[in-house]
Amino acid sequence: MVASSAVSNLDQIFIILRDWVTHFFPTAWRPAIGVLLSVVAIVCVFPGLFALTTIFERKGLGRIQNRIGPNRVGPFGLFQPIADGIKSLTKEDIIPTSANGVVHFLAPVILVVAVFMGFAVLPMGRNMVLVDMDAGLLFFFAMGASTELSVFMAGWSSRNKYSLLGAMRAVAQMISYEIVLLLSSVAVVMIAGSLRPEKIVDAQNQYSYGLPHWYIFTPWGLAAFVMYAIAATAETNRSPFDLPEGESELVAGYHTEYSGFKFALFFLGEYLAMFSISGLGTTLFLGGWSAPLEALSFVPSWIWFFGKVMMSIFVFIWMRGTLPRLRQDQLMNFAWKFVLPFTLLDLLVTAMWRFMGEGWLRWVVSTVILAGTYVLMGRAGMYRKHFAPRTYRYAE
Amino acid sequence: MLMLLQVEQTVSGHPVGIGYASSIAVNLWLIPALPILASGIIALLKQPRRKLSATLAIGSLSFSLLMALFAFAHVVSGWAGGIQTREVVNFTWFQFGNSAVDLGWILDPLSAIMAVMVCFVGLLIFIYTVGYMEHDENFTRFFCFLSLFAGAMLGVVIANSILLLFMSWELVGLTSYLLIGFWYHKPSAAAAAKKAFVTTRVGDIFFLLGIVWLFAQTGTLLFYNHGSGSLETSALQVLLSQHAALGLTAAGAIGLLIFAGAAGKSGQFPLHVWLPDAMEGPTPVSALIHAATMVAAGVYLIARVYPLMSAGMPLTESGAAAGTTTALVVVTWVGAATAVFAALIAIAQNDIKRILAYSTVSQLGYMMAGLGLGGVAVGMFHLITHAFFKALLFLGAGSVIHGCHEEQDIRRMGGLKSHMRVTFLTYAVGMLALCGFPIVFSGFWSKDAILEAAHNSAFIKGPYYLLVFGAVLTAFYMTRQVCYVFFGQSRGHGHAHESPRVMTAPLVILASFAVALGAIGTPAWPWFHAFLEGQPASGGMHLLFEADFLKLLATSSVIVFLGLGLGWWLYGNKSPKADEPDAFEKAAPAIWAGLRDRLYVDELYGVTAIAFYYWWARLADWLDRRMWGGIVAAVAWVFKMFAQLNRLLDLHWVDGTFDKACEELSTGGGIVSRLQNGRAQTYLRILAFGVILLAAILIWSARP
Amino acid sequence: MGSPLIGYLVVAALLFSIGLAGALVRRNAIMVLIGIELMLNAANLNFIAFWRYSPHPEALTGMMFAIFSIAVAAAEAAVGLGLVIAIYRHAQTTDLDKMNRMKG
Amino acid sequence: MGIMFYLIAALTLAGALAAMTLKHLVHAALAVTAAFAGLALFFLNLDAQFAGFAQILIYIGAVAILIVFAILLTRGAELPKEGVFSRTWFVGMAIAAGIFAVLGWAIIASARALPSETVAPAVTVHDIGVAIVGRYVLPLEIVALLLTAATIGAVIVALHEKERAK
Repeated sequence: MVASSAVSNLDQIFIILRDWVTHFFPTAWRPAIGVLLSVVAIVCVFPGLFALTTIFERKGLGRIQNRIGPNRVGPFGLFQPIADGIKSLTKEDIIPTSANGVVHFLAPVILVVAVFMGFAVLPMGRNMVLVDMDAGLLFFFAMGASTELSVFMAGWSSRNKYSLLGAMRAVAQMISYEIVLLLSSVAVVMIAGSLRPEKIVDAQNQYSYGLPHWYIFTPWGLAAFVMYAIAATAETNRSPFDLPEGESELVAGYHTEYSGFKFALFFLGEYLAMFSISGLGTTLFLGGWSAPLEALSFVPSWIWFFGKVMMSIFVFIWMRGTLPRLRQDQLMNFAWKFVLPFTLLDLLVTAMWRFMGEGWLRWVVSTVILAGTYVLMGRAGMYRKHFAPRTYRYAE
Repeated sequence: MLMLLQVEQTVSGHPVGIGYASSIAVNLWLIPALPILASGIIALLKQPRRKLSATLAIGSLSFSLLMALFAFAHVVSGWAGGIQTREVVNFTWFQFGNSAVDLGWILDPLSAIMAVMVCFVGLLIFIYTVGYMEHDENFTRFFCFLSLFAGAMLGVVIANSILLLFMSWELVGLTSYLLIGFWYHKPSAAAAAKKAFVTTRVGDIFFLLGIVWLFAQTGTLLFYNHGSGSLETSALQVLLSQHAALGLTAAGAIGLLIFAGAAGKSGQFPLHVWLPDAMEGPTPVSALIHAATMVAAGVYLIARVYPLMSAGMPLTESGAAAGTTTALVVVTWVGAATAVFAALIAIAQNDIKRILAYSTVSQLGYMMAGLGLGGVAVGMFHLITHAFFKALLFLGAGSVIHGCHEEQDIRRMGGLKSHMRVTFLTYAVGMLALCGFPIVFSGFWSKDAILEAAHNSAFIKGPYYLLVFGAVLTAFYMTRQVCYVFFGQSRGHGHAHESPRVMTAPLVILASFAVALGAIGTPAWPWFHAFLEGQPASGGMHLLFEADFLKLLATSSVIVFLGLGLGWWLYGNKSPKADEPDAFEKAAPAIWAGLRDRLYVDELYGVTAIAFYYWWARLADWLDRRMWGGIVAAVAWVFKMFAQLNRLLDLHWVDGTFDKACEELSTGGGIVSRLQNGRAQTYLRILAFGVILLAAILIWSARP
Repeated sequence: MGSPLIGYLVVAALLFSIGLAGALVRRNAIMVLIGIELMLNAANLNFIAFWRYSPHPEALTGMMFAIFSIAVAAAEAAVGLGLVIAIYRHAQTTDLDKMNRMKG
Repeated sequence: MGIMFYLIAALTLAGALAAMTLKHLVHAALAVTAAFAGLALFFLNLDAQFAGFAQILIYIGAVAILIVFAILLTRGAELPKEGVFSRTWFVGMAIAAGIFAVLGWAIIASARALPSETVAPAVTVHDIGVAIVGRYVLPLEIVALLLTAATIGAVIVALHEKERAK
């Protein structure tokens, strides 16, 4: 354990705590016990955060929509999640007669497990990463890809056309935007030169003139971050990309036929996915656990990480309260004809940035190329929209 | 990307602690790359995307201009700090044997100032083009070519490798061919393009020979490379120690070969014939070729290799020239002769652009003579000032042509002074600058510097008188042209109108530069010369009042006023009829006829070189028809006989056998085709079964 | 059983045989494709296992082969399934026993 | 060869067997996904982290999804009347068994020559990256070309015929 003078005990409090607990055990057991403790911590903290977020979201949406939101259970309605939890646990678990029982049961379990696995590689503070894996980023995306299958399983096993349609939509959308998610992360990988999240954070944890070297503060990084944010929103099926669950068309999408605890698992999985994807975005673009100003480095690193994640969650909620839902063909067109080409261009620009060497020139060149293309592509898209007939090819 | 390759850099001159090429020098390649990239993109656009293509071309060149300005500022700040900047970035393109083909680019005062000039004038011409080509349906193609042209020229400017320079040079040649022949449906344009291409190719052959020779002698293609470049002392020593034919050193001979290439591109006598014909292209092309780019390339080339041209020049103790070299003498004489020769022809031309074309040839002669007599600064100063006022004149001429409904004959114009005020005023500025009107205009100072150098030259006297005579002629023919076009009564058809703002704005900008640029090269503050030679600018107002200078001032003023007066006396306010003979023609019809027919150079080529090739072509044609044709016919007959024999054999012997075999095969195929039951899985099974057999055989045979 | 490699080889051989059997006996074209994917995977398992127990694992040969093979298999699956869909549109069936229009 | 090996082998082989024998196509697809997951675990067990994650990302994330999409688009979810196995299934089984016999024979024949336990190779993602763009750059480019061609080909093949006729 590293505890240099610059790093306060408060910063490393969780590490110290873990080491204190493990030292009661025989040496051979210690690593296993340490990992177990961390897993328990993650499994406790994030569902807790989930409970907090649901109330936060409902209150926030209420505020945006000019109403009060839940205020009956506990002070200011703060105990609402507990009430909801108890309700979910005690409700009858309905399985449709024609449904495929095993698959129907496995789907939410696989979803939640896969999403939880993703947290293993996120550095949540200095020295606070569960598994410091060399191919951590790849692991994260591999786990993210596995959730698609569980969504399909849920939709298909319900034997309900709304569920199936919702699942197909969700899978098509997730595959489309997963490419963007990956490619925008590749830009960061190219500059940081590693797939290890720890190292990516370290590369950003530097300051000049007291300002951080976060990747979002570079032209290519900003572009990649915007693309990442769009893809992340679509990947987590959040508004304005929440068509798979569009209640006005599909009742509730792939989890229409779920109730009780399994439904709660889906709900949990969805929010956990939001946390993990925000955490990855924070790691890749927002400097992970590093402080936004050098002067603020004394604040414990995990506070910064969770602060940034919660800020992203707030933006998710804000967007949900503000933007209307897209149509399926718009969604697909947007992914394949705007976001993906732009991300590819951003990769090219990143490569240029990498090889142009230090100096102001690369700032100018990459800004001009990215901004110019953005404007041109936007214009071209608008131009097409005026003349091209509306098609529903992807919506069939 | 190129930047991955080995990058070297130096700052020569004063040893200052700068061991790396500045970021601007490292990224200098962007200056030519952007317009070329833009042209590539434009080439992919469809015809109706006019706005986009113009935006791309102008945007990329503006960006290049911005970078060129930064580079220039970098060099100037170095110069102000007493450093003569010479930053080079070199890399190896490929290797063969022990030799490497190196490319690279250079940032020094010469390339910086030239890049700024090319970008700036080019940009103004691009903007002007938007107005001029407004109604042309091939607008996008035109911008594609223009952009490529600008990029290629910028490549010539920043090249630090003679090979890279040559590649860009040829690219310039290609694009000029494309641009001159832009209206290829006009037979004259197509012919002019071909002529330009072929004539410059004559010079380029010599240029290429020079390159190969230089590479063979020095083993490097780079100009500057930490002392091992071909223009640096050690290489020059090698070149001087080698002797070529006719008492020349290798340096001199290579210099002359390179000059031949420059002469072709810059339209020096006797390779000037293509330049006036190039007026068939659209006017912005004429301006681009004649002012900023192509013809300047030749002069720039000589300035770039000046160390080679002047190698072996005897020097006095103080470093001043105490003699000259054969190469420079040739440059001087060719330049001076071209100056007078072209000016003479210009007198008797009636096409507004053709007059300017001959004037350009003449001015290029001045530049060459300036390089030969006074060194890089003198020639380059005239190149820069000339670029501005000649671009101004061409764009003005374009504006006149545009305003007179595509009329180019000056006898059918007249009286435009009142119809086209802006054009007239700016054109007058350009004309006075070209004539070298004293004190106010930049042309005076730059031409004066050349005359001064010629006058002071202790070694060759003849060119001075030629150049003075040329100056008189220049003032004369320009006065004639302006009188015809702008004064007197209108002789044209239709009503002349002023051009749109997008065309006049560049004129005004160029006109202001045609006046202002003189300020950087006056004896009182010879900033330009000092900057190019890397010395601090020394001077003062008192130099303007020294006897020597005043004497020269008086001489050149007299020359100019003589020419202007003569012109006004013959043509001023006469307003002759369109079909009336010229005033000069009335005075001396025999001389006039000679001048009008361009001193019969084209005809001379027609009866000599072209006739020679024609004769050879006839011979080849005859050989083809009679000799080779006969042989081919004989061979064909032999084979035909064989074929007859073959046919007999086929019919009676082969076919019978074959038919029988085919029947057998068809029966067999019927049996085998049952295996082909069309099921993929059956095929897969057979395949797998084959694998089992093969594997079994393999393992069995590999038993220990 | 001296070498740890043998277990992997046996598993890979079994996997390959299962895949082949599936590809040979199933009627549905998609199932045939799945069988082929299984065969490819069995080969990958062999590559990785041989790489792991080779005297020079740092040469990465087997690993690279497996990685490239995974990439190619993805392309193969996309094209193969695209073909199946196209055939289905044309013939309204994915039954290989009925697809014998190419017979000789 | 520990307990892990047998567990993973059981998962993989059971998944593969189920995939090849289950009547319902979607079930088969899900079973083959289990087999893919087992293989990924095998790769991880063999210290090939990168290949293992790539296996999950590509096979579970893409190929399995592709297969279920294809099944749903071709109405493969409906059971055929004629049965799922080919009429001449015994021939196929025999050949598959033959292949297994040959492979087994090969393994047994070479069992003595196989290497024994070695230390886990320390290969980082960085090494793989360097190898891909260094020694294996040509295969990389070829695979890139292949993937591009396959993408375009798949799109063209799956396009509606009436649109192509247009």
